Amino acid sequence: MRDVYVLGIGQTIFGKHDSLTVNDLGAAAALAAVKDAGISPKELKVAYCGTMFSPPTPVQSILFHLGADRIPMYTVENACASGSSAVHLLFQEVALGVRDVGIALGVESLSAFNRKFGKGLLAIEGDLQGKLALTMPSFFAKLCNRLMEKRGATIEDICYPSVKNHKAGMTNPYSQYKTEVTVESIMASPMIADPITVLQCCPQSDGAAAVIICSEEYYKQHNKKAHRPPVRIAGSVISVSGAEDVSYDPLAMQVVIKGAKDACEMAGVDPQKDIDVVELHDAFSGEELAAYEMLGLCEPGEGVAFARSRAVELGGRCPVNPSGGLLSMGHPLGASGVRVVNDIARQLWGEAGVNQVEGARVGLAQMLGGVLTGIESPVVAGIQILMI
Amino acid sequence: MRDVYVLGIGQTIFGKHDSLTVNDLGAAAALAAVKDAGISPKELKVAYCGTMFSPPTPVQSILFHLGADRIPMYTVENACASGSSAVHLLFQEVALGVRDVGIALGVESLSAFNRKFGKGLLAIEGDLQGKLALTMPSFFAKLCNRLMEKRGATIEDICYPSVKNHKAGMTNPYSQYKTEVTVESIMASPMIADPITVLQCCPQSDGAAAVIICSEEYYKQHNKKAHRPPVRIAGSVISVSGAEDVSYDPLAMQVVIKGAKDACEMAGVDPQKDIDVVELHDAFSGEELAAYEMLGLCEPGEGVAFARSRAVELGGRCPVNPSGGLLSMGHPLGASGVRVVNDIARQLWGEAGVNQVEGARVGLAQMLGGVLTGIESPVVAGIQILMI
Amino acid sequence: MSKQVVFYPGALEERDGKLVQMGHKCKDCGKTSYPAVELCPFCSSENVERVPLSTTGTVFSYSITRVPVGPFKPPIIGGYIDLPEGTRVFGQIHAKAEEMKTGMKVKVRTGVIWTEKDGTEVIGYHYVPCETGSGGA
Amino acid sequence: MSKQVVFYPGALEERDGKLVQMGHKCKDCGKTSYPAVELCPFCSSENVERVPLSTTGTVFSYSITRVPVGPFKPPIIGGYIDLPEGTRVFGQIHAKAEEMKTGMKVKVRTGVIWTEKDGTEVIGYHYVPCETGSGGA
Ligand SMILES: [Zn+2]
Ligand SMILES: [Zn+2]
Repeated sequence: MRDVYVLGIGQTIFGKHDSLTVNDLGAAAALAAVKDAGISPKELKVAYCGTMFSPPTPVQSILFHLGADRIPMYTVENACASGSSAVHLLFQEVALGVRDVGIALGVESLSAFNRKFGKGLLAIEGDLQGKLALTMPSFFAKLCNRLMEKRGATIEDICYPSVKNHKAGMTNPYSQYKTEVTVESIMASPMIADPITVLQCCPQSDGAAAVIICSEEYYKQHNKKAHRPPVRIAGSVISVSGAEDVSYDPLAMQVVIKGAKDACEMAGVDPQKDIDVVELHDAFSGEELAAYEMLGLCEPGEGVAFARSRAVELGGRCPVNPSGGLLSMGHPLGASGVRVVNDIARQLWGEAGVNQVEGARVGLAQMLGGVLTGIESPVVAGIQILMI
Repeated sequence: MRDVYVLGIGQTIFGKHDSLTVNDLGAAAALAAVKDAGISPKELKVAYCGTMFSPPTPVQSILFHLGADRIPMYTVENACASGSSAVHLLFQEVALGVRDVGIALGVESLSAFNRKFGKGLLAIEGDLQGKLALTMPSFFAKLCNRLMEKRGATIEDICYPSVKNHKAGMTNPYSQYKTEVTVESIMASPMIADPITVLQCCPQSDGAAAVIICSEEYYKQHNKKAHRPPVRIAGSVISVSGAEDVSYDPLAMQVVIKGAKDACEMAGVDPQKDIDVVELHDAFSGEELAAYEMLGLCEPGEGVAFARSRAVELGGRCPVNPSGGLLSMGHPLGASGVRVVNDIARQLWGEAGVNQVEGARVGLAQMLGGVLTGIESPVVAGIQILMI
Repeated sequence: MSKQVVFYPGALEERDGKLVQMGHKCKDCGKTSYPAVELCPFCSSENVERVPLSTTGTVFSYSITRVPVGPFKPPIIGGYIDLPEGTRVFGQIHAKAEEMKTGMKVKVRTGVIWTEKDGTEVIGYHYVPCETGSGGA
Repeated sequence: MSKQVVFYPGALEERDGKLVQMGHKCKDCGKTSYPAVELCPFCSSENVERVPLSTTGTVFSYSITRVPVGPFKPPIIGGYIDLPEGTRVFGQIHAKAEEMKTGMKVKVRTGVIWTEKDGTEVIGYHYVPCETGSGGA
């Protein structure tokens, strides 16, 4: 395996882009990424695109807008980890020397999806649990209830990531929301599944993100931004769940714990000491609260205390979702896995503006996809570790 | 790159399986493949699945039916080359030493698709040409017209692959159709787009296919079928088209010509001499007729003469689609790219029964996807070369 | 008589005139899985036997959904039920919100869970609290 | 007056009171592309200029579809039209089937190509044969 670097990043503003197609969104992000990288689209040697609900062959249709063609291209789906999978497969090709430079895209238009299928809570089609009304909010409501029972979390603790992330999103130029929320306003918003209210859920979003990844040699020859410290993808893992029996604890999902552990070992970092910043899948406020310990940022069972210590805020030991996260940034499903990698690169380059984590040298990007237990509704986690 | 072998294959019968889900179909094919390989599903180290229209995360949902879990899994879409892309990415991982053994699946339920979206000719959503009523049959009708104008093809020549492939499909236990057709019955079937009639088009199908691919070392340790000559994947290419101007000739699609040339070079074979059997994307009878010369089986411009010499029939120089092809086998979109690889392996193992190509040592599997020209409707070709 | 279908193929079977949840018990690793699939999802064994699930269990975790989901009207109480054989099953629980408690004992009921527009009755299961002191079905 | 929309964003523009097909001419490689996209699809240059397409061209290839497609009723003649600037454009051709010939000259017409159920008129283009001897628009 050879070293792999981030050469450039790009994204659209996340939000409602009802008049833009998946191709428009993807092309805007890809164009921003090649410009950031300072290379011609003709330089790209391979392309991957993560998406869940786009029309067929989005990667080709998008890149043809830029004249990037006649190279291998693949569209990848892995639920909310679709973008992470695009990054991972590109990382793998570059690390193993198949290609020197390529692009990983992520794109989604939930507006287009809703026009086609009608709006509603997503459940896995044909799945036994989905047919009996298990939805993402109802699964995560169980997680929140368990956090309260087993970890002593209060409603304030459950709401805390949403408060923190909405605050961060206000100063992120790419984010969907620019509104602060409080525990009171969160709990006053409509109840979806006790205790999850609307303001504990990420919105439906349209958007795209793109990252250009290259070998060390290519980086040395083509990086024009000498002021940027070189950012390396030092760990990358796609982790999948398995069949679970009564011993399964959703507060200790092996798919996340093992995935994060493997990625940290690959990168040679200790998550409790070395990771300076995290961008993770906070589709629900309580999900973020449960993730701290699973990612190894603190000891098992200590996630709530970790949050209460304010370690996960700007200025804390390891700020989580300084971008605003899915809760405030928005969540165009296939795009988010690429967007979190971009936001970590931005932090390590010191280009995150008001939301900068001072002195960040190692960051972790995580996505979690699928409905979360049961034989037919598997989970997949995508984890990347970037470092300077 | 290390040598990569086919350890086992499996598939469902192709056809209408209205009561079976994508998970049922995929699990049946995967189970057949692990049984053919003689290994436990727990042995698999990575999985790819090609599909176009399945619900999210089919690969996990399918493999959990077999207890294959906690390994990296990816769903890949590349139009009709989705299955080819699954095979290619798995091939690449094994060849580069990332994993020793894995499974590539392809699955589609057009019955489920039609229940959801209504039946109709597929066009690329939002595409300028699609909005103006360019469909797959209308594109291939232009190709047929051009074959007649530029290559001197007659209606008999255009119908020939359909006659040949329906005949072959009669003796393939996995095929959708068991009916012989003639030029007369083909031309008496309803006209779709002159000169393409219904019996020149592949049917809509449900089905799945799976192939288990491994390293040489793994093959030596685990292959239990000593009577089978070891079949190696010697070449594998995913090729994508580019922007085209008036110089573009659909009878000389670079995406196919270059893809086949690259795959042959990778395998070290001369297509005119060395390739003994081909399985290709005959979604339309005329498409197969046009493909002979693009794949390099004969000189450019000589495809019609090559067909008339009966070189592409059983007993000829290089039988094409001895399985019955998409025309008679059926075409569950994402599954076909895996199915053609399986059929080539079957031929090289000498297990194709009545449809066996005697002494076959090298075979080529090809798929072509996308609507076929124009900036927004790109083409992708997947090509694999297998040899003993 | 209106047409009836099981909500999920193979999830229920008629035994002695009653609808029963049927899973797979693995003779190799001993685990019971539900719904039944081709091989044991835990150990990949083929050596599985079709068995009825226990009809009582305890609530591992639950949530109350306050918006409609598919054919179901809120409040929808959904929960993971732990069965004595070690299997965790998802199902709706027909109970009052205020009586719900993690760890409570529930028993299964089978029957029509919704009716399609064409009148087709969809057969499934749900759980109800065990009467205090009754200890289950 | 009913609402009007262009069938494909950016495909047509009003110029001097007439609807015109607008592409991109690349100042680097000289090629004209249609529909216009972010960069030159041939050479990836940003150095592109919005230009009207030629209004006449020759039929490179055509087909006649005998089944309905979306809002269009059969027979639907679709063809690739080669323009003098080297661009190949797909469009429908309003002509009699028997007069269709590869290499024939056609000219473009713009206007309503279908009407949505809500009355919205969808604006697009199609081609018609050039009158014999007229040589185009
Ligand atoms: Zn077992
Ligand atoms: Zn140019």
